[in-house]
Amino acid sequence: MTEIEFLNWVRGPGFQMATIIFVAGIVIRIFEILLLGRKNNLAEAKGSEMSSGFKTILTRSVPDASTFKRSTFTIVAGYIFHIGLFVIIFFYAPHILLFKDVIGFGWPALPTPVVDAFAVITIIALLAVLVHRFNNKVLHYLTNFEDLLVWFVTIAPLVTGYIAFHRIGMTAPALLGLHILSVELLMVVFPFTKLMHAFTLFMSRWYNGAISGYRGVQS
Amino acid sequence: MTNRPNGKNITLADAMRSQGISRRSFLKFCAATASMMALPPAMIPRIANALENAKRPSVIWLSFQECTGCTESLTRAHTATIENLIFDSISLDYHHTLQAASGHAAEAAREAAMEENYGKYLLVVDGSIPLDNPGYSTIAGISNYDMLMATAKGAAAIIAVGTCATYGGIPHAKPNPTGAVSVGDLIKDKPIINVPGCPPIPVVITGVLTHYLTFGTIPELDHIGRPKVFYGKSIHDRCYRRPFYDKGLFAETFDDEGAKKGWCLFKLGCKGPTTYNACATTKWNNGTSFPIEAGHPCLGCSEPDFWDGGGFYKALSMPTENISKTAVYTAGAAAAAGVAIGALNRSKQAASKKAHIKVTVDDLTK
Amino acid sequence: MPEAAAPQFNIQIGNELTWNVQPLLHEIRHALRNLLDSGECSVIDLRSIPLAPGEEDKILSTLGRGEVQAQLDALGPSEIIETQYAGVWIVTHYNDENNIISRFIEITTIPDILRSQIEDVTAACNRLANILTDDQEINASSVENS
Amino acid sequence: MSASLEKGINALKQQVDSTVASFFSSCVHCGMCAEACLFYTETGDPQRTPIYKTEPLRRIWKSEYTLFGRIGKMFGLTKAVDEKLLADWETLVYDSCTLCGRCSMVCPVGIDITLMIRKTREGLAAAGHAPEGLIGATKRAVTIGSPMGVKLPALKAQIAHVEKDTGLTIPLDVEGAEYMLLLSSMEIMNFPEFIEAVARIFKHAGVSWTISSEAFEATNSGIQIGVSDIAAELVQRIVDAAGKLKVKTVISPECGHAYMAIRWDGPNLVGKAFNFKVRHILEVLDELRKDGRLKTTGKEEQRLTYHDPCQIARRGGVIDQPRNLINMISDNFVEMPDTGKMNWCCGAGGGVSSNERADEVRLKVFQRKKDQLDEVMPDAIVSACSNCRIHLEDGLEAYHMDIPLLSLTETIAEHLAEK
Repeated sequence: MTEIEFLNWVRGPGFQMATIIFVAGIVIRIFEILLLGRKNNLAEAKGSEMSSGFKTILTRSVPDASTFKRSTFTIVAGYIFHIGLFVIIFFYAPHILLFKDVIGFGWPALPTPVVDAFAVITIIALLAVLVHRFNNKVLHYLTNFEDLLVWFVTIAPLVTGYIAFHRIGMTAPALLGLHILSVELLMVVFPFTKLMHAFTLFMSRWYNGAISGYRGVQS
Repeated sequence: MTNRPNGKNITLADAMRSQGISRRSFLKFCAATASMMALPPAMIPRIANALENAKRPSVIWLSFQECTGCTESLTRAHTATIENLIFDSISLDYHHTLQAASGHAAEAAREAAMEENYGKYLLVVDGSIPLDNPGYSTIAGISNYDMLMATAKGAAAIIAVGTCATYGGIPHAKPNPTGAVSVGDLIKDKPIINVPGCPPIPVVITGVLTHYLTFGTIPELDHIGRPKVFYGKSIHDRCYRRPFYDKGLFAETFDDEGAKKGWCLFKLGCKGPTTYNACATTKWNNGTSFPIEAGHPCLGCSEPDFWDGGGFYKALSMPTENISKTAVYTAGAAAAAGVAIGALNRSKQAASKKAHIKVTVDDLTK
Repeated sequence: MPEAAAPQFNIQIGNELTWNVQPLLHEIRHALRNLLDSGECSVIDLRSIPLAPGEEDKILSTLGRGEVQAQLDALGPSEIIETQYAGVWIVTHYNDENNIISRFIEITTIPDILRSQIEDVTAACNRLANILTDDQEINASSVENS
Repeated sequence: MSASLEKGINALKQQVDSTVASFFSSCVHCGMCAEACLFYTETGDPQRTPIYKTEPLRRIWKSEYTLFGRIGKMFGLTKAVDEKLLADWETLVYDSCTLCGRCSMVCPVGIDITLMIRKTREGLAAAGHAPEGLIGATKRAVTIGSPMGVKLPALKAQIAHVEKDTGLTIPLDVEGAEYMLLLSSMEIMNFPEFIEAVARIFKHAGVSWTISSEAFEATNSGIQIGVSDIAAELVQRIVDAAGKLKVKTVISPECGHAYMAIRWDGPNLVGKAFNFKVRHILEVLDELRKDGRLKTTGKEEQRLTYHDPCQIARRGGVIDQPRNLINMISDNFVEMPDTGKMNWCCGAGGGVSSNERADEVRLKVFQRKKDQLDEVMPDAIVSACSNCRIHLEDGLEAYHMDIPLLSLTETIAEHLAEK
């Protein structure tokens, strides 16, 4: 297989297969979760589930002061790499082209050097997160294979994307192909791992807020 | 092509001298040749020295499934004088487009040249070879495959010219109806120089020929058999519009402000980032311009399978298949599957409730 | 003397597209220094540099024209000029159809191609000698005939 | 598989619903819940990370309710729940968690970890992996009617005492009263002053109230041990008594989990909405204050702080009321750092105080409360949960701190204005 054949494969059948697994996996998992349903709460309500649930979806993004103090690294590094990923995925011009091709519309991109800087910062943050995962007692204890796999499939597209843009090491089609392949790996792994939190986060925050809000506490 | 000496053992310099070409002219020729071969000017004396002693080889040129664009390109090479010199210095014994002889006489010439120069002649091939049915392309009743294999046997080296000969090219494009393959797919025991492009830049063809004539060796090749000196850098890396790419300034359409300002053509499908060729420096039409300079994205014609990259105007970051359709159908099917799995889960939930035996205080201690 | 074929169609010739000019001029300055210090000559092949539309013109106009302009007639014309910066030469080779086939910037006291080549001098010497011999023979024969 | 293990696994299967599924799907192993849990912060033991305590339930969810887990199960790749796992997790689920709910407040993806630990207890209890102490308390609650073994005669004796001391009447089994007061055994045995205080305040405010002789116990060991069947049985007693006496509102006393049991879990346990309201005593008092029926006089001079009982504040929603009431009687009220819904647990809730095995760790983690108190250096601590109160007293003693503990209801009663 030549590099161009490889590139054509990852842009074509490879991407298609990854999309099928990604979309099917996510849809099935969301159905799987929501269709389990939950019992009606029979206790007299003290607050609204709806509004409190939606409020928590937003407010849970901002930790309270003492939590921030206790988990500063996790929060700061977490914020950095999440924002970084968001910017890189959604505001890099070639990526927007991909979205435009798939969903039919695009939006303005950020200047490439800005995205490039985000990539560097995000990679550093993710590396720091890994180091922290091994150095922190709790994280070290909790860490399992899935955590490492997810870390790998998250940083891989960043690293391959960065070297593909800067054309380091290999020939360009190989680098670009590798980058797209690493994204496909991420898409394939996504529905079966904690990466699902990108979607289920909204449900669980809502449930958390609803459970609490029903009792009159904004969680 | 008049007045050329007929002996095969005279050198190129002899040939030139016999035409009354001065040493100064020869030096000029060497300088132009160095430039053409993309060699540093410091190499000029070495080229002069090599050309002094270069022998005049026999060249057999075979054309298979091709459009003659490569030959057209070559014969329109801008450095006309120099080309003449080079062609004067080789013995082009068979080229069915350019030769005067035809029919059996032509084939006889080929066979004679092969016999006479067995093991020493240079074989140039353009066009791909159909394998599905030998009848798809024949010359004088000989299938392309047979002719290639027979002619390659006695060749010192093979130059595959054009993307068809190097990687299958357009005939090889999906669904490849003729089962077209490249020269390299068939011949494994001879040095092959791939000179891809649709067509290749004329001076690149002559540059490679000249290199072989000059040094009698194969130039340094990349991993898919292309001379590094011409194909070592991508269009993107040498593109004068590269700084716009780096800044993220793109033309969105062919007639917007960005296009007028000469911004990067990535979004319009430019394959420059994944295409290795000399267009950005050597340029086309007497060094006038190249596609990107003319405002059109690079098609990637010097790369394998360039016809199957999802469309010339589809950016490299776009998938080549219809992903939105895939996603919608998948989501639909998955929703159905999700409902089924959800029902399964619910029945399991219900079963566990049914299986529930009331826990009493006596159950607490085992 | 054929004029350098000016680009007929350019998308844009503007300041933004001339990022190769400055580095090239710096390279020439270094080469000049080198020529002074060690007598070493340098040659830059303008065809090996990815130039944007208009950049070559800009380089040429910056270097300008100096005192020497020479023309060859060897396999088509060639133009050799010394720029306004002594020691910086521009050598442009054309083919029979007056198309540029290569263009070099040479940093040297005199481009080699301007010198008479030993081989040519030898040939010239022989040729002259031959002519003289022929003349003698002609004269001799005419003497004989007369 | 033993019958008890099967029962436990079935109980866990019953616990999985869409909340559990979305919670487990969302966990990213960030470890922030550990920093919210005093059992981790004060011991530094990573096993005590809240989400880790839910492992048995997670395994059931994964292997039974996810497509991938089910496929994995077919190939023997999904980890199973076995006897050993449940035995190993017993101390994590019962001894190292007070169901205080603080982790649920900080989880960045919004997992209600506490809810899931509570659900995990269902499985462990059904499989026979509940701690001795809690089993004993639960048995007493079911058979005798009170986890501490308090019987009706004991209550009657205390009532007689109070009536004699104050000259007030404590109404017992008065049909048609507006309020029916529940009591915790702790209050009957250790803090009878509470009964007196309520009697005085209600007389002051002119409230019609009663205590049921059939269901006076407010605590619910079924909730703590995690057996819904038993919890429902205990709730049903109250529902029956309230129905019999035709009261409009049942009052939960100064006890954290009692409020959770009757106010929030109660109707869901018995499977029917109540035809009466349930209020915490502080809610009732604050209502009276708002209506102008509760008037106080004089202020406490000492520097007061308020310890929010987890089940009343964070998990129960009674946060502003105690502050309104304290402000009636104090100009010198200070909040501890991390207060209200972010307060730190005393370390003895969720059945930990009934579990002797956890005595050592519950005193160790009291360090967290001590640090909080050291920040504000109060002269006295006000609270509204007898269980917190007992444990705070234990803790203060163990840490050689001399800070008195006050019941908010009792303190209000002391400041009642003369009419």
